[in-house]
Amino acid sequence: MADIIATNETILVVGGGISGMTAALEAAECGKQVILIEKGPSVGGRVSQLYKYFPKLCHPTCGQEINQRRIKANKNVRLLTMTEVAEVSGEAGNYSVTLKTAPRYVTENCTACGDCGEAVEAEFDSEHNYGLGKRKGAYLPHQMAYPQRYVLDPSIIGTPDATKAKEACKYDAIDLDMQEETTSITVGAIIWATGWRPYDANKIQPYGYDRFANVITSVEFERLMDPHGPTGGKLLRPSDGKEAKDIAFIQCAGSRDRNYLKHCSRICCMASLKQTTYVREKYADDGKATIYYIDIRAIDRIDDFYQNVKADENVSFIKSKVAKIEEDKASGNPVLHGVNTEGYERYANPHDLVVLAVGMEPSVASEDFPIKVTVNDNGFIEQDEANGAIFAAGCASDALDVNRAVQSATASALRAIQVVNKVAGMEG
Amino acid sequence: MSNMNQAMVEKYRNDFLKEVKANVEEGDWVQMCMQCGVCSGSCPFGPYWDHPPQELFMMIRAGKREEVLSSNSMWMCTSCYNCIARCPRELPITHIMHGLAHYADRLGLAPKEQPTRKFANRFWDNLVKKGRVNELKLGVSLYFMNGFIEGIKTAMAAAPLGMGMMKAKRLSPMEYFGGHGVKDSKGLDAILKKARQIEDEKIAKYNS
Amino acid sequence: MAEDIKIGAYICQGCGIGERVDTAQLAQVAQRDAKANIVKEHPFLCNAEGVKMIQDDIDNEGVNRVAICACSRRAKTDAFSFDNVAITRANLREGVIWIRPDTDEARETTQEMAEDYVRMAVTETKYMSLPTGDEETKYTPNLLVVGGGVSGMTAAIEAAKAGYSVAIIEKTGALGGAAANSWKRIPQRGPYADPEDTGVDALISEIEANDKITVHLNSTITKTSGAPGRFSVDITTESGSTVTENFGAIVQASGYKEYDASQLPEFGYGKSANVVTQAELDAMAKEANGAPLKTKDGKDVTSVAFIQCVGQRSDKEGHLPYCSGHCCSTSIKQAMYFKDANPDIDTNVIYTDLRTPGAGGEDFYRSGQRKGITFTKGEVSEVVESGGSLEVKFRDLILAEDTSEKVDLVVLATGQVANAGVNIEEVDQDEPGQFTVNVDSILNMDYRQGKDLPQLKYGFSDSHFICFPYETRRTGIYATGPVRRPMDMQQAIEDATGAAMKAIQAIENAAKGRAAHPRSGDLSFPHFRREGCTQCKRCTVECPFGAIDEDEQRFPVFNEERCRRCGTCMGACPVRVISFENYSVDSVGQQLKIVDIPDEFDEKPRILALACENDAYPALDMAAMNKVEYSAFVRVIPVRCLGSVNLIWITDALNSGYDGVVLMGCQKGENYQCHFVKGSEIAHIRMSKVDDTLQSLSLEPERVSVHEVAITDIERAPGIINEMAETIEKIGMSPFKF
Amino acid sequence: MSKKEYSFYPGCSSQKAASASNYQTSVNSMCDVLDIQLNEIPDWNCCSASIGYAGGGELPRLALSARNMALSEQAHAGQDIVATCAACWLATRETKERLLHDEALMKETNEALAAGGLKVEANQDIRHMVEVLIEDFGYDELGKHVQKPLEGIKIAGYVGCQTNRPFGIAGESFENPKYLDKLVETLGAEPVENYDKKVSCCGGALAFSEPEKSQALIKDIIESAYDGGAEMIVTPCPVCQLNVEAYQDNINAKYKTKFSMPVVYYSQLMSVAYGKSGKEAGLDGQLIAAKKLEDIAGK
Repeated sequence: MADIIATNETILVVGGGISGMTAALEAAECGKQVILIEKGPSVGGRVSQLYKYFPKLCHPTCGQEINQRRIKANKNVRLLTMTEVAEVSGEAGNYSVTLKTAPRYVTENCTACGDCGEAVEAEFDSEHNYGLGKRKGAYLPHQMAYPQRYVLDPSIIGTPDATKAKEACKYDAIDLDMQEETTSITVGAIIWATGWRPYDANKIQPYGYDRFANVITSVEFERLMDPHGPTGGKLLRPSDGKEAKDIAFIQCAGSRDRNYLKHCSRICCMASLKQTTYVREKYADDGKATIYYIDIRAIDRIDDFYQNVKADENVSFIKSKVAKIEEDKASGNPVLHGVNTEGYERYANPHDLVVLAVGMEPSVASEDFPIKVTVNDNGFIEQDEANGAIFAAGCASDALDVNRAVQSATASALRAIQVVNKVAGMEG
Repeated sequence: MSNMNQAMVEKYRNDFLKEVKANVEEGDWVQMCMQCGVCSGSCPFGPYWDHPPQELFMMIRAGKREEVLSSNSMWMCTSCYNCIARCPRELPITHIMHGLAHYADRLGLAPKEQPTRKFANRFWDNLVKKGRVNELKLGVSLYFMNGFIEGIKTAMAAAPLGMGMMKAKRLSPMEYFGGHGVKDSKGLDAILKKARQIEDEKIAKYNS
Repeated sequence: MAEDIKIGAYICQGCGIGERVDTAQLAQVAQRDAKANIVKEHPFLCNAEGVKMIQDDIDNEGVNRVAICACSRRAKTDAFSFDNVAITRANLREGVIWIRPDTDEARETTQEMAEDYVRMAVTETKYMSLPTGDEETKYTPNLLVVGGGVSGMTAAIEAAKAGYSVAIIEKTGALGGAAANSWKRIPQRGPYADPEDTGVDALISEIEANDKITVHLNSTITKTSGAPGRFSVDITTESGSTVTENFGAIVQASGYKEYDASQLPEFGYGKSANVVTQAELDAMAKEANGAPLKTKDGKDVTSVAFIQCVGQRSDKEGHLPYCSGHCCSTSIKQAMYFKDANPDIDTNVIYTDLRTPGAGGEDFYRSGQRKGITFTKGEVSEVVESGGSLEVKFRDLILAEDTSEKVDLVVLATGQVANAGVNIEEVDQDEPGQFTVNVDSILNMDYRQGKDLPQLKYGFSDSHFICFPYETRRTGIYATGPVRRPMDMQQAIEDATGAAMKAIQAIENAAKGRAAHPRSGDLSFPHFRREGCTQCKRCTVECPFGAIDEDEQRFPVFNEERCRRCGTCMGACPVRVISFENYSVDSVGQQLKIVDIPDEFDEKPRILALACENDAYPALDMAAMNKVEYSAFVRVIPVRCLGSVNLIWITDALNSGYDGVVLMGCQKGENYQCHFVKGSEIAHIRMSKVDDTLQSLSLEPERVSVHEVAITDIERAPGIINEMAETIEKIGMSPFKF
Repeated sequence: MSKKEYSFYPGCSSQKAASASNYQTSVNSMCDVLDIQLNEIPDWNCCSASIGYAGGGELPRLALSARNMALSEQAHAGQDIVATCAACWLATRETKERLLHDEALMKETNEALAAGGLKVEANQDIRHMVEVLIEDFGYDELGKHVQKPLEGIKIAGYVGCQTNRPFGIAGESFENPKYLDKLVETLGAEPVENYDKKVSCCGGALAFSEPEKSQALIKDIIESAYDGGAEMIVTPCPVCQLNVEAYQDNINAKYKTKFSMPVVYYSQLMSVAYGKSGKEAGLDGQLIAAKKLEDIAGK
C-alpha cells in the first residue's frame, strides 16, 4: 500500500458501513482527502443485510447503490478493504496511524466473473446470511458487494481448493502468496464509524436461541426475506422448512436489561413493527404476528407506522416481557410463557416461529480502542474534548436508526473538517 | 363525595409506597419496576397468585395497602429465584415478597389460615428453640397446625412417608425428645433478641 | 464545442465475451455502422495493459470519446476512469452474455444483442460532450442561519469553526430560542442521571465572542432569491429597515412552537391555573431559579402529575398524529426538579408507552425511578378542579381499573409543532415578475414553486430518505432541528452540525458548478434553447427542486446551482429545447434509432427498455450475476430518472419499428422511492397519454408499459421484459418496420 | 493433588438421622477419595433457609448466617466456607453479599452479634461443594479417580433452583446449566440431553405447606426425566432430593402414574464410581432404591 497518500489534512474514516461511507463521502464531496477503511471485504455494513427499512419499507440497496456510485465517482476517497487500525498515536491535527490489511488473495485484476467460486469445493457459513446459508471458499460477499471483487477464505490457502481457484482464474487475479500488510500513515482527524453488532442471542438463555431451532433473531429474519437469501425469500422456519405464518416478536431481547445490555437499542420496536409487514407481505390474511413488548418506542414522526400496524387485525400486542420459551416437542412450536401485565393475564402461546428483536451492541468493546477515547457505560463513544480529533459517527456513538446514524455521520464529517481546515490554516 | 370515591382518591397518594420503602425488606426496590411482568411469568406457582409480583408493585404505588398486605399472593413464593434471575431491573423480588409477607404478618394483616404463613412461622419457632431445625418436631407441629382433627388426618396420610424416612434413617423418633442443637444457645438467643430489637426500632408507626 | 469528435471503441473479450460473441464482428459494426474512429479488441480490457491501450489512444491519437464495450457501467469503474473524455459503456457482460443461454440456438440473437449495444454506445458518445460546469458560479463562504435557538446557534458555531462566516437571523430580541426558557436540559453525557445546564448561555457567549458570526435580532427574512453560491437575502428589522446580504447556503433552524393546549379542554388547561404545559413548567422552574416551585395560588407543591402524549399520537381531529420524541424524558427531567428539591413531593408520570431510547435514555429513566418518581401506565380522560386541588381521572392500564389521583399541579406533555412557514401546496404563488412578502413565511423565497421549503409530513420540512436525511428539495437550503422532525436538544445539536456540514458542502460545490446529492459532482446542467420554447411552464412546474423560475414573459429561468441534474425538465419539454451536455434527447434518441430493426417476418421483435439507473438498471445487473435469463430482443437504456424520459423517445421507438416499450422506474406514491421526488409518478402520468399516440399509429396499448421496480426485483425486472416479449408474441409484430 | 481444607457448614438436614444424612455420608466418602478435609464450623446454627422469613424478618435472619460466618472466621481463618446444602449455601452467601454491599446493615449485624460476643467481617468465600469440585478440581481431575465407571445408566441432572439462582455456578447459565451432565459423563454414565425441567422448581419448602401445588411441579420434573429416558435423577440439593423422591407415592395415587424414580446426590454417584460401597455412598438412605448404582457398588 505504498501508494497511499495521506497528510495531516487527510481524514481517516474507520468502518465502511453506512455511517462510515456517509462520513467519508460528505467530507470528500466537500473537497477533503479521505481514507476509508473497512475490516471486511466490501463496504455496506449492517444495512446491506437488511431487506427493508422502516418506516418507508424501501430497500437499503437503493441507498447503497447511490453511495457506491458516489464512491466510484469521487477521487477524494481512497477505500481500503480488509483493513483495520492497529495503532494510533498523536493528537488532533497530527495522528500517526498504523493500518493492517489482511490478504484478500485476489487482486484488482478480478472481473468478478465467478469462475473461482465455481471451481472451489469447500463451503463455509455465510457471514452475510448470519450463518443461515453457505458460501464457497472463493466468494463475492453479496450481490451488491463493492469492490466487486472476489475474496478467498484464508482457511482454503494451502489446500487443493486454493490451487483450483487459481487455476480457474483466466485473469491472473489470484495471488496465493499475498501477505498481511502494514501501512503507516499520518492523518489530521479520525472518524470512528465501527458500528454495531447484534447482541449475542445465545446469552438470552430463557429464550433458548441455542436450543430451539425455531427461535431466530431479527437480523436473521431479515435474511429470510432476501430473494437470494437462505430461503429464497420465503418465510420458512428452520426446524422443518414449514411456512411460518404465526410469528412472535419478542422485544427488548437483550436490551433494557441489566443481565444483558442496559440501554434501549432504539431500533428494535420499529424493526419488529416493520417485520410484521413482512408477514403480511408473504401471507396476507393468513399471516399472524404478535409483538411482546414493554413499551413500544416508535419515536417521533414515525409513530404513525405503529398506528397503522396496530390497526392491522392480524397483529396483536401483548405488554409483557416473555418469561421463557419452551418447545412443544411434537410440533416444534416454541411456546411462550408469561403474563400480560395489562390486567394480569397468564399465557402459554405457541407460535410457528419466534423472532428475537436483539439489541444493538457497539462493535468495538471499550477496552479495544487503539487510543484512549471517552466511552460511556453502555460502550458508546461520547463526544468529549479529551478525544482530540477522534469523532464517533453512527452507532459507535449511540444506538441509532439508519437515519440518525447518517445524521451523526454527517455531523462527524464537519467536526473532522474543522480540524483539517485548521491545519490548513483556513480558519483565520 | 362517597366513601368509595374518597377511598379511590386517597389511595393514589404515594404513602403506601413510602411505607413499604421504609419497612419492608428490600422495599426500596419497588419503585424500580417497569411493569414488564417477567417475574409474574417466571413464577412456578404463578397460577396461584391473585396478584403476581409486578402487579403487587403497581398496587403498592397505587396505595392499595389493605389489598396488598392481606393478600395470599406473596405467601406463594417458593424461593426459586427465577424472578430475580430474570428481572431486567435487578429487583430482588424473592426478598421483597418475603419482606412483604413478613411485614404483613407482623402487622397482623396476613391471612390467618395461610398454610405457608403458619409453616414458615413454625419453622422459625422450631429453629430458634435450639438453633437448629428439628425436622420431626417441625413435621409434627405442621400436621397439627390446622387443628387436632385435621392434624391426625394429615399425619395418617403422611405416615407411610414418615415410616420410609425412618427406615432410611433420615428421620428419628428420638429427635422428638432432644435432638440436635447449638451449644451456645444463650449467645444465639442474645444475638437474635438484639437483632429483633434493632429491627423493631426501625419500624415506622404505620401499623394502624 | 469546436473540437473534433474522435471516438475510440474498445471491445473486451474477457469474462467469456470473446467465447460467446464474435468480437471481430462487433469491431466491424462499431466501425462500419456506428462510425467509430478507432476500434480495438482486447482479451482483458480492464487490466493494466488494456487500460493503458485506451489511455495511449487518448494521449496520442486524440481520442476524446470512449466507448467501452465490456461489462456494465456499474463494474470496473476504477479501471475505466479516464479524465477529460466522455465515456460510454456497452454492457456486453451483464447485459448480454450473462442473461442469455450459452446454446447454439441462442448464438445468433446474442450476437445481435451485442452488436446493438456496441452501436448504441458508440452512437451515444457522438451525442455527448464533456460537461464543463457552470462558469459563472461564485464562491461565497458565507452561511445564513435562520433562527437563533439551540439548533441555529449550533449550526452557526460549527460552520464558523470550519472557517465560514455566518449570519444568524433571529425573529425575537434575543438568542436562545425555546431552550432559553428552560431551567435545565435532559443530560447528554454519562451517567445520564441528572438534569444538566441547558448550555444556552455558553452558546450565546461563544457566538458573541466569535467574529465570524454576526447576529440580526428582531429580524425576519423578507426575500430570498438566487441559488446556492449566490443567495441574496433581504433581512428586515422590526422597525422596517432592510439590508440585503449574499450567502452561499442557508440553514433553516426555525424551531417549533408548543401545541396549543387550550384545544384540549378535557385536561383543564385554561380552566385551572395549575394545569400547565411542559414549556410553562420549565419557565416556572427557571423563574424560581432553584427555589421550591409553588402553585399559582402560592402554595407549596406537594404532588404533581405529568400527563404524557397530550394531544399527541392521536388521530382525533386537531390532534398531532405523531410522537414528539422528547416529552417522556422531559417529564422525567421536570419531575426531578421536584424530587431533587424535596423527595417527599409526589411525582407521577402517566404514560402509555414510556419512550426513553438510546444509550442515555434508559439510564435517565432508571435514575428517575431511583429518585422516587412513579410511573403509571394509564390513559387520562379528564382533569377537574376539586376542592382546591386537581383530580386527574384515568384508566390504570396495569390494574385495569378507572381511577383518579389528586394533585396540586398537572403538567401536560404537549407536542412540538414545526415552524415551517407556509405550506407551499396550499398558498397561491405570486405572478411571475411580482413578489409580495408573506408574513407567515420563514424564507420568503421568490422561487416559482413557493416561498418556503416543501413540507414532507405533518408540517415538518424533513427529507423523505432514510439514507439521506439531508436530501433537501431546495438545493443549498437545509432544515434542521424541530422544524425538520420533532426532537430533543441533544438530537438538535447533532442535526444542526450535520446541516451545517451540508451547507458548507453546498457552498463548495456551487462554487465549482457541481451538483449536490444524489448526482453529486455532476457538472452537467440543463441547456435551454429559448427560441424554441412555447412557455408551456411544464418544466417550471415539474422541476422537483424548484430550480426553474419564470421571467415576466413566462420563459423558464434556469438556476444551475439549484439544479440536481435529474432531467425532469428535459422529459417534460414537449418541444425538446432542454438538454444536458452528456444527456439529451439525442443522446438517448439516437441510440434507440441505431438499433438494427429486423424485418417483420424475421420474427425478431425489438423491445426498448428505459430503466432508472438507480434501481431498475442495477436490478437487471444483479439478475445477470445470478444468471437470470431474459429476452434477447430487448435493448436496455439506463436513464437518470424516469422523469427525464421524453415522450419523443417512445414515439420515435414505435415509429422506427420497435414492437414494445418498457419503462422501469422507482416506487411512486406516498412512500416514493424516487430521489428526484416525482420522476416515476410523472412518467406514469405522461405515459397514460401515450395511448393517443398509439391509437394514431393503430398500435395496441399493451405495447407500452410502465412499471415500478425496486432494486431488489432481481427476478421481477427480467420478468417484466419477458412479459413484454410474450405480449408481442401474442399480439404480433409492429407493422412499422422499415 | 495435595490435601484441600475447607471450613464446612453441614446444615441441619445433614445431621445424623436428618433428611439428608445420606448426603453427608456420601460427601464424606467422596472427600475421602479426593483428599478434601472438611473442618466443621464449631457450634454452627441453622441458616433459617428461605422459609424463615415469616417469623424471622430481615435482621434476625441475616444474624443467623452472620453468626456462622463469624464462627468460621474465628476457627478457620483463611479457608473458604463450603456448604453442601443449597439453602445453607444460598442464605450464607446472600448474607455475605448484603453485608458487604450495605455498610449500615453490616453495622447493625455486628451490633446484634456483639450481644453474643461475636464479630463478622464476611471475608471468607462462601461456596457450594459443587463449585469446589468444578473449580478446584475440574472434570478431568474428578474423572481420574473413577474406578467403576457408571456405564449403562442414563441420568437426568436435576439442578433445581437454589444452587442455580441467583448465583449459580460460574460459567453456567440459569436456564440450562450443564455441570451435572458433565459430571455424569465424567463418571461414565449417560446424561439426559436437554432435560427440560432441569431448573424447574420442586416447590421447595412449600412442599409442606402447599403439597398439592408442589406435587404438581414435582410430577412434571419426574415425568420429563422419564421422557428423556432417565433411569435415575441426580441433584445437588437436599430439598430437591427429598421433594422429588419422597412424594412419588402420593403423586402416583393422585395422578395414576407409576413413578419409581430413584433420586440421588452427585456425591453418591461419585462415591460409587470411586469404588465406595453402597453404604458408604449412602445408598441405604434411598426411599426408592437406586438399584443400578447398588449393582455397580456391589461389584
